[in-house]
Amino acid sequence: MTDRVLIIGGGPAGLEAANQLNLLGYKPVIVEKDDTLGGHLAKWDRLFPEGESAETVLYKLIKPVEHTPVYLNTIVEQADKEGNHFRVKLSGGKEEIVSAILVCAGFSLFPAEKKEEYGYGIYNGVITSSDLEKWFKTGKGVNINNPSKVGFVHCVGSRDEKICNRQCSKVCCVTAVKQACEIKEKFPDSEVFCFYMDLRMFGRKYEDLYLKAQNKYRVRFIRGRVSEVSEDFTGKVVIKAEDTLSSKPLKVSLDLLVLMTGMISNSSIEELSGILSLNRAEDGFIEPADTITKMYDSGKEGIFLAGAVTGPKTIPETLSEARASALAIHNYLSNKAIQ
Amino acid sequence: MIVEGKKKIWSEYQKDIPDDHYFYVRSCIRQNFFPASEKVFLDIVRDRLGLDFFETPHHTTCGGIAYHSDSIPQETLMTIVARQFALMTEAGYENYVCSCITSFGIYNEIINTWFHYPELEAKIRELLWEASKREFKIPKSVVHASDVIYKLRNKILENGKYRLVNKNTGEPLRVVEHIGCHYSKMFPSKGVGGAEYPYVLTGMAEAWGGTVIDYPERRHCCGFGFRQYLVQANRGYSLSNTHKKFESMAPFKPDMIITNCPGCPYFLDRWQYVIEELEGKTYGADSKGIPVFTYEEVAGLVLGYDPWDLGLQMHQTAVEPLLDKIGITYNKEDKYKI
Amino acid sequence: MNRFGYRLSPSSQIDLDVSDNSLFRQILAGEPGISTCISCGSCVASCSAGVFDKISFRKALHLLEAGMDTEAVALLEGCMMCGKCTLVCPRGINTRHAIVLIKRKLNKG
Amino acid sequence: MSCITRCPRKNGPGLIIQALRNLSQELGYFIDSEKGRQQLVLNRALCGNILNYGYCVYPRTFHYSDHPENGPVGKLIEDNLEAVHKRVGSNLDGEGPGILRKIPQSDLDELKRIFDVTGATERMEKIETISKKRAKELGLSDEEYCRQIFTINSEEHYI
Repeated sequence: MTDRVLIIGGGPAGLEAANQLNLLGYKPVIVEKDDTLGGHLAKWDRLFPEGESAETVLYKLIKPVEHTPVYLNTIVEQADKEGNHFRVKLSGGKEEIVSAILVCAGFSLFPAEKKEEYGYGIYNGVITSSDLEKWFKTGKGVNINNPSKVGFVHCVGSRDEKICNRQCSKVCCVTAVKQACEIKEKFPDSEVFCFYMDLRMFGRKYEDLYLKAQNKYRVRFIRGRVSEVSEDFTGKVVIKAEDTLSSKPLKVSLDLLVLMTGMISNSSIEELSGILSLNRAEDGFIEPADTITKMYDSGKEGIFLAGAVTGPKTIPETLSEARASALAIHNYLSNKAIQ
Repeated sequence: MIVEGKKKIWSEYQKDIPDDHYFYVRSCIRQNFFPASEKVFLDIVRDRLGLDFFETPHHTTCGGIAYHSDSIPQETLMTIVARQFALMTEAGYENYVCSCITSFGIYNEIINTWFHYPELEAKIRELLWEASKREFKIPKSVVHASDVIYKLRNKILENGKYRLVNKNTGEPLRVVEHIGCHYSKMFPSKGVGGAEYPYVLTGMAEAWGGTVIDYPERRHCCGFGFRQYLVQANRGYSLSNTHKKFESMAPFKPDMIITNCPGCPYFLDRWQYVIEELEGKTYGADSKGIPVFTYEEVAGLVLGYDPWDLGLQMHQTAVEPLLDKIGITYNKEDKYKI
Repeated sequence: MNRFGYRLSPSSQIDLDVSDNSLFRQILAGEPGISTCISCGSCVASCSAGVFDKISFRKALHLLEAGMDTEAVALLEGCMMCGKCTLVCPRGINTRHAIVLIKRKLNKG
Repeated sequence: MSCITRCPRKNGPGLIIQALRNLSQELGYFIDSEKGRQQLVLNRALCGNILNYGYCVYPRTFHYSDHPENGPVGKLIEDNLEAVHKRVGSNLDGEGPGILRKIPQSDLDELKRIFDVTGATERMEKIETISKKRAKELGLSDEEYCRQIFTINSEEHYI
């Protein structure tokens, strides 16, 4: 009975699970399809609600697993159950024999160009929240110089049946308010607008962030989904919405428009769920055995789940799920050892 | 503006437009206000390019304007359309091409409704049989006449005599393209280029040497709105929509407007006249108004037709400034010679 | 009416590029709390004059912020200054003070 | 129908409004609103054109006096209708296919039967009877009533 455990995905979920499995005496192996660990967290600058540095959080997750074997730029090609083990073929001709598999494939950001009417990739002043985060972090990617009017569009690729994602992605509202404050911090004279349908500030201290955005930073919240984006003669981005609270159509031209792209199922999950014959729901996320009491259980013996692969999550929730799955794997392997 | 972004979207909406053997039906409004456009269309496809476009004298209106003005119930509209399809089936055709955008929206809406509610289709078949003893097949493909000209745009260029280029400066003409709302807003996949950045007219304008302007109110309706125009009391709403578009496109100084719907060229043209009368305001580079064309008229100009054979004398906003810019030879006296 | 029998209808669209919300900013300076309004409607629900008059402090704030001062003030004419809205405001805004500022600004203006 | 492109729940707001308008005609409520009363002149113009000529819009019933926005060119066209259409290649009131051809009576009869079997005729008659009743209540002749509903706009939408 080997104590090697395969972890698919080197994001926050995979890293934390590996750390816990090490502490429980197992030998986790991380398989990551990109060339770096950390997933989206590695590309983020600051985290809500209190603006903690993403880099510090990433360091806290990577440091404990620096000796854990990791396959970068690698994906799972095949996995066959052989008795109590799995023979897993990895890209690049490698192979692993493991006694359990933990799927932490995470999520993909909604490709903003799919929402054609917002003109991402067509009008220069339109960027996404991840573009902005990267700019805050590295100053690279998009060029932002002293915008006087900035707009944030909530629910881009979420709660929208036109692009087949009816779900709410949970974290974009609070991220938009965070970024709105960061923009006002950096450009104090700018005027910032947030176009929302329902401001879902569900977590602790999120409401404080919202209140600060209102009275300290005077961010202007307009309740109305943006219907269309275009570009005027001077190159400014012109947006149309309805201020539903005064039931009047509204128009404003901005220097910068940030699209809060939502979370959709990871682009590689279709293939992976086929290889591991996981149960994939209509919205693309993996369906756990029981969404209340067994979020970690994939319903297939020896295969476990953690993180945003089963739906939008915040990082604290992802880390908790990673620990829960590590414990579930420990219980599973201990029972196996007794039999 | 990053054009690659648009190109990527255009590539996702590759609509299948049959090459030949079409059953052609006319548009009520265009026959009234742009008759020459329909004549030029058949002239190009039949006489110049030798394609098979059949027209039966027995076809009628599709009833679209009455339907959108709530004058006839949906079943009546569907049965009239079923009759049109029956005429096509009897003539042995499968490809249906209509000259009117409102009709194009009606045909797509009905076929899609029947797809979701087969029992409604069955009821309409009975009603048609009861009324006219006819049976019909749903066309294999329904396209709009502008799709056909779009597909032939390069052939037209090859036979072309003029291009949408300013003769003196050599600069491409600045073209505003206005797409009829019912072309792809209801069913994006039914329009070349989708609903947000339709390519059917842009493709023509660019192929013939022009450059297309993207202004904030590009996607806004021309204001026809059926009951908004037909009843005089409501026409203020229709006028205001066109006014909103012209105020938005004015800074871009367009040379011409190309349209593919029956109503838009009439309204974008006539409302300029009314805005000048009421507000004393004109648009266009030399504020003599921005001439508005149907796509067949523009195709005709490129091919070297005489402007007065194209029916340009039926426009209110003067077309001569545009003809001079391109360098098209015409003689003024013939304009209103009947 | 002109010979055509119809005229341009004014657009009801709020254009934030041109709308002048200086009155709103003056009231904001006097009562900063109004920036934290979350449009929950408690004030309107509890308003004593609410059932007899189309009064709405919530909507008035919105219209003020969009620069539509006359429509906004029209919604406050019926206010009897009883202060019940201040009692219920979940953001602790001194709504009555804001209404006083609005009315004072307008009588002087 | 620009609303259909944008609804994130795949609804058709324009179609809902159309259904409500049809319902208000079925139940007779249309007569109580300024825009609703206009249905009479719409029916007469459009259904008249369809049943008599086979077109939704027909040049001989499109009078410059009702459409001054057609401009001086429109007046010229109206005054020389046959000649202008001949010049641009129409087949105005002619036999066989072509622009504005005379649609054979047999086809018009079929349209009439379609109107009868699908409820359009019944709908037109309902609008006529209710409208005539209202005109009488207002003490207006049919012509005066039609002129009023065709031209009056209370502009309360303008705020």
